Amino acid sequence: GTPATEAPPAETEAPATDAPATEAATEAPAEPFVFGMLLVGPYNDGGWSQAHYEAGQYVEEKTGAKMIYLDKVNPADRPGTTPDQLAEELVAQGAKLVIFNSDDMKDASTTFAKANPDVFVIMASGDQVWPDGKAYEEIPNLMNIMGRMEYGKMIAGCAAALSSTTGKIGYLGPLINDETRRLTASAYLGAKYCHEKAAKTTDLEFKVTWIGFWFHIPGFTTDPVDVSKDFYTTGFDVVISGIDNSVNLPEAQKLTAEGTPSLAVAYDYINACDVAPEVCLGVPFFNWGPDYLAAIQSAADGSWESQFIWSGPDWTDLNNHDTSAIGFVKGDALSAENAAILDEFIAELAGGLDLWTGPINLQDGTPYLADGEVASDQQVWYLPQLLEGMQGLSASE
Amino acid sequence: MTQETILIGLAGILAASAPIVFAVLGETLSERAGVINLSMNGTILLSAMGGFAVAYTTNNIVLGFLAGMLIGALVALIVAFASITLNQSQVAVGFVLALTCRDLSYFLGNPYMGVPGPRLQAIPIPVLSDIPILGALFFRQDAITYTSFMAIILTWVWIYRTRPGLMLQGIGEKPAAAYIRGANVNLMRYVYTVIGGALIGLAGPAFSLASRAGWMGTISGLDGFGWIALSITIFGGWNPARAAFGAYLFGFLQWLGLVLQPVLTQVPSQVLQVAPFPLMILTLLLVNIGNAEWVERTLAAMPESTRKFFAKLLRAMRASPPAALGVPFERD
Amino acid sequence: MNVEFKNVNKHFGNVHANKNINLTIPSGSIQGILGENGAGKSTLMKVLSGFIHADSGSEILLDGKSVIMNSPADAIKHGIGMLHQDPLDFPPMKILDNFLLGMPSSFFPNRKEATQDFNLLATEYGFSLDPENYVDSLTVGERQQLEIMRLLFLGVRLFILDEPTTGISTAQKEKLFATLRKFPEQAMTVIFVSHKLEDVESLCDRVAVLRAGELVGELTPPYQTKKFVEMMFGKEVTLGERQSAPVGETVLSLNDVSLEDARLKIKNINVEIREGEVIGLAGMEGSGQNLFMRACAGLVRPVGGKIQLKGQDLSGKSYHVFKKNGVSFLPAARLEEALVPGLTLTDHFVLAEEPRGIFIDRVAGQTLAEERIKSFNIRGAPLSPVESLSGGNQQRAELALLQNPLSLILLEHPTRGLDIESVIYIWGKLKERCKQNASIIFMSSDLEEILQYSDRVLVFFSGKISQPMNANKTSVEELGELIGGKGWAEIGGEHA
Amino acid sequence: MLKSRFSGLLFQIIALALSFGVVSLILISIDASPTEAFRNMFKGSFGEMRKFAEVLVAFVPLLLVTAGLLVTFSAGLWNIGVEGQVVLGAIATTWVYRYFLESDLPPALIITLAIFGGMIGGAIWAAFTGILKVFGGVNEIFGGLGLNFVATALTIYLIFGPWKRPGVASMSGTVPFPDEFSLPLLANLRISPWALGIALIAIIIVFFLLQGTYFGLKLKAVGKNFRAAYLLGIPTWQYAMYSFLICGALAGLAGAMQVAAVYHRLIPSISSGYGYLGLMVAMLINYQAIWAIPVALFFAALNIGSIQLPIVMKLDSSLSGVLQGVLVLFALLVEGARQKFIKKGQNT
Ligand SMILES: Nc1ncnc2c1ncn2[C@@H]1O[C@H](COP(=O)(O)OP(=O)(O)OP(=O)(O)O)[C@@H](O)[C@H]1O
Ligand SMILES: Nc1ncnc2c1ncn2[C@@H]1O[C@H](COP(=O)(O)OP(=O)(O)OP(=O)(O)O)[C@@H](O)[C@H]1O
Ligand SMILES: [Mg+2]
Ligand SMILES: [Mg+2]
Repeated sequence: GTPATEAPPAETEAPATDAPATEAATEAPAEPFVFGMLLVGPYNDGGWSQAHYEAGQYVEEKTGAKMIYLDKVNPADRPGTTPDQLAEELVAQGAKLVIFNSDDMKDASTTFAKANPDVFVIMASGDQVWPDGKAYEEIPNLMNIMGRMEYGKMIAGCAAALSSTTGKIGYLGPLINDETRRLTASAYLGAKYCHEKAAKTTDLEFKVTWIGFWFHIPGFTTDPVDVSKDFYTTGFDVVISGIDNSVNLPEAQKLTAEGTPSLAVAYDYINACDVAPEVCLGVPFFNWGPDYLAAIQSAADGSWESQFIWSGPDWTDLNNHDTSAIGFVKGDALSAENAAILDEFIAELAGGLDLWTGPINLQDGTPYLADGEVASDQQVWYLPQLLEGMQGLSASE
Repeated sequence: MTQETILIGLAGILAASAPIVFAVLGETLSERAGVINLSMNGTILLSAMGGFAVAYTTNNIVLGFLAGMLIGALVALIVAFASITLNQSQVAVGFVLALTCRDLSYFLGNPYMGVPGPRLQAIPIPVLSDIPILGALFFRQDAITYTSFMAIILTWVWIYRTRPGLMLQGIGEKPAAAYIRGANVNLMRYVYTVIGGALIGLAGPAFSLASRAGWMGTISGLDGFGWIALSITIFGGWNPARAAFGAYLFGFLQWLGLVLQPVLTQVPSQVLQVAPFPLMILTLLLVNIGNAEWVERTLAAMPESTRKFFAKLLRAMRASPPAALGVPFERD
Repeated sequence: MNVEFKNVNKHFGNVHANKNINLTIPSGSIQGILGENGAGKSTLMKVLSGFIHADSGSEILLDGKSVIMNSPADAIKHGIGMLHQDPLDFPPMKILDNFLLGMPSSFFPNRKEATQDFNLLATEYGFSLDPENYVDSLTVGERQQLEIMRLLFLGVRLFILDEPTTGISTAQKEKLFATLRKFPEQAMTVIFVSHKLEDVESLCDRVAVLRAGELVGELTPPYQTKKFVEMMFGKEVTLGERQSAPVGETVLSLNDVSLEDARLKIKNINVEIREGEVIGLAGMEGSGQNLFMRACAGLVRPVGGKIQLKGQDLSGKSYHVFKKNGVSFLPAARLEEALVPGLTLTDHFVLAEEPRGIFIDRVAGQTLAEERIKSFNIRGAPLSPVESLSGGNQQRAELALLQNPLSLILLEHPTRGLDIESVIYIWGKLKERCKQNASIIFMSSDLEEILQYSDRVLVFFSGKISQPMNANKTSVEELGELIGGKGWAEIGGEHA
Repeated sequence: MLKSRFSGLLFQIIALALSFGVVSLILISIDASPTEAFRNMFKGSFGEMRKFAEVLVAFVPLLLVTAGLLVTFSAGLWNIGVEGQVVLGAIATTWVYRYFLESDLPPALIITLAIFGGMIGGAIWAAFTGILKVFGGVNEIFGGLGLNFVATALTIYLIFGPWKRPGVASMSGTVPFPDEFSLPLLANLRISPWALGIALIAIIIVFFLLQGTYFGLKLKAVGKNFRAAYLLGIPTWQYAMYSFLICGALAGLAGAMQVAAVYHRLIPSISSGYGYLGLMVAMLINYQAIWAIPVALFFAALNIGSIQLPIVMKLDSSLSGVLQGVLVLFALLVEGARQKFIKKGQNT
C-alpha cells in the first residue's frame, strides 16, 4: 500500500502500543526521525550485517534518530515474505527511510521505492541510480551507497602476501558475481604488489575457491570450514575470507595449535579478528556510519538527492570512525616489520598509487587495461572475469 | 596432489564426519530396538546450541558435550513416551520434534551468536601417530574423533557380540519372541531410544565444540545434517560398521566436490555437493527392491533354478529393516 | 514338577477364553490337552507360561506352592518353557543366535562353546541342524526342534508344546515323540496341546479336554476315539432338514494342481465342483485347506497344474481376474483381511457394489445398508464402524458383502463364533445362492456343520487330501478320525 | 461416538492450553512478556487489512500443500517429499514462463499454461517417490527426503547455472518476469484473489473427493487396511500412485503460486518450507479436511505475525515455529492420553 494511506494510522498507533517507540518519544524532546534497516543476515553475525547494524546505532547516537530493524531478511528465514513487504512493516512502525543491506534485495528495493515515493530508500551495494551504471533507473527517493572495499582488499592481499612463507594465498569466495569478482581481484592486486615490493623469494600463488553462497548450507554449498582446512593443509598458509562469517579464523587457530602454522584475514566487520586474534593478520571492514549519517540527515532536512555513493577511505586517517567508509585493522599475527611495510603500502595508496592500472589481462589472457591505462569505475565495478595469474573459476559456467 | 596432502584430506574427512557418525550410530541403536527417531535434524541443532552455550558459560568443554547428550536423551524420551506409552505414530512425533527443536535452537541460541567459545584441539597419540600412513589418518585427531572411532567399534560389538546386544536384535525383529525369552521389551525400547538419543545429541557439540566451532544460528550451516544422517542410517542397513562407512563415504564425496571444483569448471559447486543424494536413493533402491512384492511375484513365476539365483542375489544386497520397526508391542 | 490350575479364568474383552479351569498335572507325566479350535487351549498355556495374565482370582501352583507369573521371565525362572503354536523365533537370524538369544550366558557369549554345546545336544536327540544356517531356511519341524533344544538347554522342567505336530511330517513327528518320551525319566513334566487324536493317544499318559473355554473332562488310557470326538465337539444339535440344491454342470475344475507354501506341499489335486454344489473342507488348522481355498481364489499361484472356471483356464491369473469371473473369497481373519476397521458398514456395502458414476449416492448407500443389515439381521447401525461390531456380527456383515450373481463362493469358517440360530440363518442365505447356481466351498472346524451343509467333503491331513466323500455316507466319528490322521488307509480308494 | 467426540474437543482444548503454557514459560525464561508477544503476533497478522493480506499470501500455498497431503495421508502414505514437489512445481512454472518469454500469446494463456506446468512438475516429482515406494520398496519417507535435497540442488543449479542473470549470480534468483506474467493482485495489496480462489477450490475439491466419491472411499480403504482393500477388489498399488500424483499436482500448484503470484521468479528457497508446515497442519487437524482452512490460516498468521517480534520486542521470529511445533506435539500426546483413558474405561 502507499504510505499516504499507511503511515498515519501506523504513526498514531506506534507510540500508543509499542514500548520501544514510547521510550524513544520520551527520550528525544522532538519526535525523532525513524529509519528502518533490513539486514540479510542475523544482526549479530559478526560480519556484513552487524557492520550495518552498528552503523545504524552510530547514526542513532549522532542524531536523535531512532532505528528499527529486521534481520534475517531472506526467503529461507522468512518464508513467503519479500523484502519490499518487510520494508512496509518497518514503515508501518514509523520508518521514513529504509535501508536495504544486500545485493539480493536490489529488485525489492526498486519495487519498494517506486511503490512508496515518499519513503526514502538506501540500497547498499547496489547500482540502480548510478547514471554511468549498466542498470540505471531514475528513482528520486532511492540512493545507492557502497564503500570502496577494493582498497581494503588490496591491503588485505598485501598483508597476506607479506606474511605468507609459502607464497600461496587462498581466497574463500562466496558466490560469483561482479562484486565478489572485483574484490577478489583487488586482493590479488594488493598481494602481487607487496609480494614484489618485499622481494619475496617464493613465487606467488593466489587461488579462489567459491563455496557457492555467503555462508554454508549443508548439502548445497561447499563447507567453508573444509575449504579453509584444505587450503591450510595444502600449503596455503594464509586464507583471506570473502564470505559473511570468517570461519577461516577458528580453523587457522585450531591448525596452528595442532602444529600447522596458519594465518587468516577476516572480512566485513571491524571486530572480526576477536574470534581468534593470534592468527588474524587483520580485517578490512566497512564503516557505513558516516555515509548513512549524511544520507539520513539529508533525508531529515530535505536536502536529499538520489545519487550513487561509492566512498573511499579517509587516507589521512584510515580507520577514522567518523570519516572513513572503509578501513583496515591490523591483527596480532602481523609481525612488526610486515606492519611497517603494510603502512608504507597504505601510504603509497594514499599518495595516489592505483593498482588498477594497466597492463592488466583478464584470466583468459584477453587484455583488459593497456599499459598505463587506469581503470574507470565501470571497469572496476563490472569486472567480467578474474585476472590473469589468479587460480579459480571466473564464472559459474 | 601429493600423497601427504591426500592423507591429510582423508584424515580431515574422518574428523569432519565424526558428528554424523554419532548421529548414525544413535539412530541405528534406536531403530534396532524398533523405534524410529525422526527428530534427529532438530536434536542435532538443539544439542549443538545447548552444548556450546553450556561449554561457553561454564567454560568447561566436557560439560558442553554432556549437555548435548542430555538434550538428545530428553528429546528421544519424548519420542519413546509418545510412541511406546501413548501409542502415537513415531514418525509423526519425531517429525514434529525435528522442526520444533530446530526453531527452539534458533530462538534460544541468539545470545551465543558468534561468541568465541572453547574448542577441542587435536591430540596426536604418542607412538601410534608415527605409524606411516595409519598414524596420519587415525592418530592425529581430536578427542571426539577418537571417541567416534570407539563408538563405532563399541556399538558393533554390543549388537553382534554381547548377550544384551543379541537380545536387542531380537527385540527389533520379533518382540513377542524376545519377550518369551525373558526380555522386558518396552523397557528395553525406552532404554535404547534414550541411549541412541544421547548419541545423536553428541553430534551437536561434536559440531559446535570441535569440527565447526561456535554457534552462528541460522548460518551455522548445521540444518540438514540430521536428514542426511537419517538416509545414511538406512544406507547402513542397521549395521553400525556399514552405517559409519556410509557417513565417511558421504564426507568423502563432499570433499571430492571441493577438490574437483577447479577441474570440473562446467559444474556449479552446488551440484557436486548434492551428488551423494541421488547415490543414496540408488542404494536405497538396491537394498530395498527385494522387499517389493512384485519382485516376489515375478520370482514365483520364474523357473526353479533362475528363481533360486535371483533370490540369492537379492538377499545378498537386501537390508531389510528390523521387522518390528515402528510396530508397537502389546502383550494383551 | 507338579502343576495345579485353580479357578483359572481369562477374558479377552467379552470373549471368555478360559472358564474356571481346575486341573492338576502330576510330576513326570505327559499331559495331553485336547480341544477344537478356539477352545482355549493356547490361552491356558500362555497363562501358565506367563505370556498373558489370567483374570484376578485365578491361581497356579507349582509343586504345591502358589506362584505369580508376571512375565515369561518369571516362568523361565520357575523352569517352565513353552513351544508356541506359531513358532516364536527370529527367521532372519542364524540358528546359533536363536539358540543363544536369552540364554544365561556370559556377557560375551562364547560362540565356539555354544556351537559345541549345540552340536552335542543335537546329536543326543538326533537332530541335524547347522548352527551357522539361517532360521528362515528351516522347515517348521526343524524350527520346533531348534526351540526344543533351546528350552532343553535352558533346563526347563515343565515343557509345554502347543500343537507341535501341525505341519510337520510323520517322520519328524516320530522323532519328536521319541524325544518327548525321554523327558519323564528326567522328572520333566510335559504338557502336549493338540487336537490330533492319534498324537494324543500315542503319546499322553492322561488327557484333559477343553470346549468353549471349559474343562469338559479328563481321560486316561485306554482311550476310545469315539469318546474323544464326543467330548471335543459336544453333543449334536438338531439342524433341521438337510437340503441340497440340484447340481448342474462343472463350475470349477482342478487338474493335477500342486500347491506349496513355507509350511507344506500338496500334490496333484484333481477335483471337479458343479453348480449348486456345496463342498466342505474338513481338517485341523494348517492341514492344507487354507492353501487349497486360496488357490481357488487366485491368491496362491499353483506351482503346477491347471485351474479352470466354467471351462476358462485361470491358472496363474491374479485374484482380481478370479473376482471378475464371479469368484468371491471370505477370509476368516475378519478385521485383518475381510473388513476395513475405521470404515462404517455403509462404506463397506458401497465399496462392494459396482461404482455408479463418480460421487457416492449417500442416500442410496444408506438404504442399501439398512436393507442388508435387516436381511442379514446384523446388530449394528449403518454408520457404526465395523470394528465396533461383535465378532458374530462382523461375520454377518462379511456375508452381506457378497455381490450377486456369483459362480463360486469360498468361505473360511463362515460361522465361527456365531450362535446356532445365526448359523442356520446364514446357511439359509447361502443355500439360496446355490439355488441361483452358485457353488460353495467352505472350511470349518465344526464337523457337524460340514456334514449338515455340504454335499461332498474333502478331508485334509497335513497336506494329504482325501477323495471327495459323499456327506451322506460318512459320519462325525469317521471325519473326526480322519482329520486326526487315522483310518486313511480304508478311505484311500473311495470315490464319491 | 458422540461422547468420544466431545471428549476429543475437551482434550484438544487442553492441548491448546498446554502449548501456550509451555511457550509462555519459554518466553518468561528469557524474561520477555508472553502476553505482549502474543498480542504483537496477533496485531502483526490480523491488525490491519494489509497484514491480513500478507497472511493470505502465506495461507494459499500452505492450504494447497495441506490439501494434497490429506490425499496421501488418507492412502496411509507419509509424503514427506512434498517439499520437493513444491520446488519442482515452481521450477516447471518458471520453465514455462521462460519458454514463452518472447512469445506474443495472451499473458492469461501463458499464466494458465505455466500453472498447469507447475502441477505437472510437482506430480512427476511425486511419481518418483511413488515408483520408488511401489516398485522399489523404498519407504516413501526416505525416498522423499532424498528427492527433497535433489530438488533444492536443482533450483540452486538453475539459478547459478543455466538460468542465472546475465553476468550476475545471486541468491535473489532468476530475472524477474514482466508484470503481465503475474497473477493480478488486489489493489494496494499483495494477495492475488485468483490464487486465493484456486486454493479454496482445491481444498473443497479434495474435501469432496475424500468425503463423497468412490475414489476417496477406496483410497481410505487402501490406507486403513491394504490387505482387506485388495480382497475387496481394489487395485491397491494403482491407488497409492494416484494419491501421490494428486498430492504432487497440488504441491506443484503451490509452487506455481509462489512463482506466479508472490516472487515472479525462481528463488533458491522458493518452497518456503510450506511442504513441512503443511505436514504439521495435516497432523494437527488429524487429517480432517474440514479443519484445513482455519488451521492453515492460523499457521500462516503465526508466520506473518511473528515478524513483529524482532521489530518490536527484539525477539527471534523462530518463536512462531516453536509454537506451531509445540501445538502439534501436544495435540499428538493428548490424543494418545485420551485413547488410553477410553481403553481403560472399556476394560473396567
Ligand atoms: N489376544 C487375543 N485377543 C482376543 N481374543 C483372543 C486372543 N487370543 C485368543 N482369543 C480368543 O480366545 C479364545 C481361545 O483362543 P485359543 O487360542 O486359546 O484357542 P485354541 O484352543 O488355542 O484354538 P486353536 O486350536 O485354534 O489354537 C478364542 O475365541 C480366541 O478368539
Ligand atoms: N472395538 C470395539 N468398539 C466398540 N464396541 C465393541 C468393540 N468390540 C466389541 N464391542 C462390543 O462389545 C460387545 C461384545 O463383543 P464380542 O465380539 O465379544 O461379542 P460376542 O459375545 O463375541 O458376540 P458374537 O457371538 O456375535 O461374536 C458387542 O456388542 C460389540 O458391539
Ligand atoms: Mg491354540
Ligand atoms: Mg465373538
